Amino acid sequence: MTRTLALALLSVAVLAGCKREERSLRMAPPVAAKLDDVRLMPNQIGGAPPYVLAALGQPYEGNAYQLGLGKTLYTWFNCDGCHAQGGGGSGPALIDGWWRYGSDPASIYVTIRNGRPNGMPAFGDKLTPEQTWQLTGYVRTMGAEQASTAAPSRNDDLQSRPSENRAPAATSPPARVAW
Amino acid sequence: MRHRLALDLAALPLHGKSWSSITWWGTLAFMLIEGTGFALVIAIYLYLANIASEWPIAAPPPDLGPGTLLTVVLLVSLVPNFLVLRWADRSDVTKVRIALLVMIVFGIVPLGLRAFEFPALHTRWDSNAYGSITWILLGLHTTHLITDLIDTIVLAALMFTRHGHYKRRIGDVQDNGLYWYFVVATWLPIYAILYWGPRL
Amino acid sequence: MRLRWTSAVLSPLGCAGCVGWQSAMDPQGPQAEHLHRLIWLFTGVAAVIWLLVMLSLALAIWRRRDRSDEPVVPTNAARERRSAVVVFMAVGATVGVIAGLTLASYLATRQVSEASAEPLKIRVQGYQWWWQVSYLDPAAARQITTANEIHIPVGRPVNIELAAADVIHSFWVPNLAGKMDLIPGRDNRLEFTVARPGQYRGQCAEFCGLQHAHMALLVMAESEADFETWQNAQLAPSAAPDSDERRSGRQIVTGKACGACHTVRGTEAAGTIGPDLTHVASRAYIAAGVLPTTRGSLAAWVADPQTIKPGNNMPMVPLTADELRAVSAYLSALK
Amino acid sequence: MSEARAEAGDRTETLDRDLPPALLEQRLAVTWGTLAGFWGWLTTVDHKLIGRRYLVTAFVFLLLGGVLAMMMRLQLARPENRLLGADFYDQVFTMHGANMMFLFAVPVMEAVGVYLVPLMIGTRNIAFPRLNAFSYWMYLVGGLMLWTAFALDMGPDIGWFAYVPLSGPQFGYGKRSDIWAQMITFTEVAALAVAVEIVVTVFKQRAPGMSLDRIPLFVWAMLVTSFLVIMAMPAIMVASTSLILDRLVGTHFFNPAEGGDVLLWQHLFWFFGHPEVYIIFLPAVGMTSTIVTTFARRAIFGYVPLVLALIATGILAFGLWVHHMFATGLPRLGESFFTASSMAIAVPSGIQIFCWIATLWLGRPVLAVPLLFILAFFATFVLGGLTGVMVASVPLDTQVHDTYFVVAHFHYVLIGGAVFPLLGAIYYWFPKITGRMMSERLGRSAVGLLFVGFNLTFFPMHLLGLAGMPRRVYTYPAEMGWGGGNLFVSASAVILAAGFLVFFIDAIRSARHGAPAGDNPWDAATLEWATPSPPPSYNFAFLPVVTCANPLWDERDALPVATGLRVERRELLVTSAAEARPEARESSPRNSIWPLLSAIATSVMLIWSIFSPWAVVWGSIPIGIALIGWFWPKGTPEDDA
Repeated sequence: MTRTLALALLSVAVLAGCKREERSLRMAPPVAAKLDDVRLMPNQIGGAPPYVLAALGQPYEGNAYQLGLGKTLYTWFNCDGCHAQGGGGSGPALIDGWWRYGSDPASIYVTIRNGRPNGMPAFGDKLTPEQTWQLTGYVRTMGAEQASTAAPSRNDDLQSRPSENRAPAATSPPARVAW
Repeated sequence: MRHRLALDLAALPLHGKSWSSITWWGTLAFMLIEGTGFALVIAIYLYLANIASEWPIAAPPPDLGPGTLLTVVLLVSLVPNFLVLRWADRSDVTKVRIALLVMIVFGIVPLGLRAFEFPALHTRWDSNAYGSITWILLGLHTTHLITDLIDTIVLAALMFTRHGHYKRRIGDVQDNGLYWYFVVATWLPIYAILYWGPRL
Repeated sequence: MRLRWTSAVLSPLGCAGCVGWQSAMDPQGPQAEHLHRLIWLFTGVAAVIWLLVMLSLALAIWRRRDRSDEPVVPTNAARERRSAVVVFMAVGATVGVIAGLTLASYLATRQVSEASAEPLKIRVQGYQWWWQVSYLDPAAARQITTANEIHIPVGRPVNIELAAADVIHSFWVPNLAGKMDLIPGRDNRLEFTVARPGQYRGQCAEFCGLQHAHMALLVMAESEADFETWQNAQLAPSAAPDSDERRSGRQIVTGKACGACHTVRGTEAAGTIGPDLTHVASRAYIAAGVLPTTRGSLAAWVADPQTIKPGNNMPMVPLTADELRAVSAYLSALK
Repeated sequence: MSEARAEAGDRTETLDRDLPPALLEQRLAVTWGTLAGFWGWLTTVDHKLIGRRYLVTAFVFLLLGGVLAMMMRLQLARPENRLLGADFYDQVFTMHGANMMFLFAVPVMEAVGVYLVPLMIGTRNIAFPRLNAFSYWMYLVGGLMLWTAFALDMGPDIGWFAYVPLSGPQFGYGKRSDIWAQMITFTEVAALAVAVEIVVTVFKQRAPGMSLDRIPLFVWAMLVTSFLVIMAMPAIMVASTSLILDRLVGTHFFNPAEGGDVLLWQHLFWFFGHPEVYIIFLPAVGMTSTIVTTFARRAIFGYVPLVLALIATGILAFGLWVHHMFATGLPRLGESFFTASSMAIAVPSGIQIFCWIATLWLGRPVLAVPLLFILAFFATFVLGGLTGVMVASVPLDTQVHDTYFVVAHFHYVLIGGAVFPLLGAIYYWFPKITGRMMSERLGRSAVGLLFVGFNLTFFPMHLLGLAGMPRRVYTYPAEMGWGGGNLFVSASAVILAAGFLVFFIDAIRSARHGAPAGDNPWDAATLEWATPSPPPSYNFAFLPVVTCANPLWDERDALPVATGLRVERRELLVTSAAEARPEARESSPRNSIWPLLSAIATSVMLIWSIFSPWAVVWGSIPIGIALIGWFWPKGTPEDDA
């Protein structure tokens, strides 16, 4: 009885086949190369992401592992140096919902890859397209109105603001303010 | 296998009270579980305080007001609770009904005060480990206040129905009263450590 | 002698590694010696006790005391009493053995954790999934940073400061000492001495994620003189490329993604996320003990790190065949 | 008015002694029976049906866990094997550990207790039978949740011990860790519920005359185990809850940067984790004592020392959690203390071993399959205990900790120490549960295969560990020279698996076609054999009266029984805790659907709370409603008294 029940449930679940937790560790080079064909509008704001993303099932929007790696890259490449915890410093804030150069994935991808006027450096020569997309995906979770269940949680360091899985970040009170 | 009659039980009561009641022992067992839980959380508090360089971390000691008031209310509530148990023991249904209504009030008031206790901590669960442990400690006890309040309300309702007349209900009332003693008893060490610990 | 005995026992299992470069049964320093002796003491005692218990059990089963045909064996007070005495003595013996072993264990702890006068101070930091090794020389100029390979002089006590950069790891070189965890927020220390020159392999012993299996390190024990020369070689900046191929290799390493994570002292590559590559070719292995360092393995690693060590943090940087050749040529020259 | 009602109740009362035997059994069956069909299956509160359900489920999980083990052995059979990827292997070994500990070992022991304790102490149902039903549903959902997650590539990949920070908010990507933590909540709620039932059943429902010194040793073992559960499980629930909080709402219990501590997790986990071992082992001690008594054909030697040993083990179990943390660099003094206490626990174990051997020595051993399993247990468990003494030594442990030596050690303790007695117990009590005997012939081959296969599989792991092979590695380089040993182990694992297969085949076959057993096929001494096999829904037509430690041996001709219980309501006897003097004729709850509904509501809340903290608020409302429905009187004779 129990066994059949279990099997039934498992098979149903498998058929549902949601892969949000899948960890693809290696992307075939040809696919990885396609990740870079982003087409932007002439003004370099807004555009179409590569078709391959859809084929891959939008891993940089719903896959917790990819977003987690994105958060790691955000730390490793010292994005906080300018965007301090997404709150903004010498660079603009990333959690206030305002995007000078477009909030859609393609624009953000290009922003990271090519850089932007007034200080945003180009990371195209430091990050592979795959990494750039991971970072893009993570940056989009930072200011999200509604937290995705795949969004990363806090880091094991000093508490600065509620983590991405507790969005909306902009409206949450800064943690250190005593009530 | 064959057997011989050796004992006649026909004279025994149809329901056991306190020591002879199964639910009474069950309540005791659950108190042991939850007591262990409280003890562990307090142990975590002491552990974290012990490794911390400053305690409380990045916050003044909590305000004494609401917590102390709540403690007083809980201590006062022991009187009606005692009366409930006594009248239940005498199966005085009418008095038990009234006393239960009083106990409902004594269940609601602490919850109101508890709402002021959290801000009085001057920290948040996500500020640092001190905030986390204090909120959990308060939260854990709050859940006990809530569950016992609901239990009391349901029981009071039950006592006003025809079911109120059965001896079994008396047992339920006694178990509920016993559990309230536990809720108060667990609060005292928590109060001491939460409000006076940081002041030592 | 004991060693030969172990290997004799183990060889049928094809377990040649037991007496080898990552084994608790092949001690190469005083600390490991003490532990080795302790292991044998406990094993011996345990074996004797096990045999005694099994013997008495066998006797109990096969030597039938009771000949009666009663459905249940009647108990005989006198026999019960005699057995009680025996059981009581057995329990007493257990207590005695336990006390003895506890004492032995305590003494061993004391011997192993004796601190020495002025040890060589090294800081090992665990990363997912490699080891950063820094030599803490009071003179800042003489501080060396390398990865996955610890050179130490024979006979001089080494004091290793253990820290974790991300998750918990555990430092374990069984031929030299017991293991000690690297724990975020809590630095640990481990001290040991190597008696004989040689290569001793160690490996992370606390599950630390995807590539826990491929997080090895090598301890190179050598004479004071060799250690000196190694130190001076490491202090020098990276070797300048001596051919066009290597020159373009350096350009790629510094210009492309490599430099963002790796440092090659003497070039613009100053990343701090991955291992220091200044003298990468001087190490016996790359990728924390996965591949022996050759030009070929370097090329293979750069070309496709995720196939060789799936899940590790090195991305697959798109390179043309020529670029790859140049990079491997350059890296394999970083002696 | 209440008096009137009570009298009315009294007037209609029919006593068991007023009815002829046939009619009595008929009436009792009506009062205590379970409805036929699916509805009955959902609503039953019969401890035997629920215990059986628990048993079957636990053994299904054993089978699944075994499959995982074989997958791991396949992967490790040769160096640098790429059969299972690193990510999948991590999920597999985590699932194997979590599944075997939380979904097999603990529940299966409780299952045996739930089934046997009421029978052994001569009562009609377990205390809080509805809680019992609830606990099974919780356990089932917890298990299904874990395995569903695994099927979705969402299985936990953090080890069954889930050390932070690897399982924490920063490095435990996605929901995998939360699945693990919530599975803990499910299984611990179930375990705690059963523990409470068993404690109260043993304290208050023993047959009249069963004073403390007449309690069967298996019941003593389950009693101590239940107290261990009650004291130890809260620790892991606190731990897993704070882990979820760290991950979901950003608390800092385990974040060193904000005053938290990484080792706090290990303290909490092992404060539960070590007693856990004894929660699994002590019931096996009880089973061993029972089987040894029956097949040595004499009263157990050293009843009192054995009981004291059980209690001593239970207490000491809380004094040695730190010996899992000897490599974390804790202060030396503390470590020496924990070395001493860890070794001290060898003394009660010694007492048990010696008393069993003495019993066999003074008795007339009958080498039936259950006893054969116990002999296998002696050989393996003693060895496991001795390696346990080795890992209890701080310096020695720094060499073997987290190596295959430890893997070998705890499999010797858990399989040798717990699973062998368990299988012996299944062969022993199978006739009582199903009314049919298992096959002696298949049984013997099962013992042989299991014993040989087990030792060939796990003994070499000691050597691999000393040869430097760490645990939880998904592969190893060829030049390490571990290939031969691992291949040998993997091959032997097939023999072990074959042994389990034979056991399962025998169990399934015998359930249908086994030889009819009769009431007491082994001529055993304890009360569960004083009633038909399988026992009727009411367990005993007349509650037995106990006059000695081995009633069925010393009262051969006729078992003394008590009368005077009513038949039209579920009535059982409450007796005093120490002397078991009759105190009241208490009623026992009828079948109910509310435990299932409450379990569903609770499951929804727990799973939802992985994704949103608000689940705790909104999800609690249906739980409250379900519980009120559960406890609100239904006007049955059981409620009205």
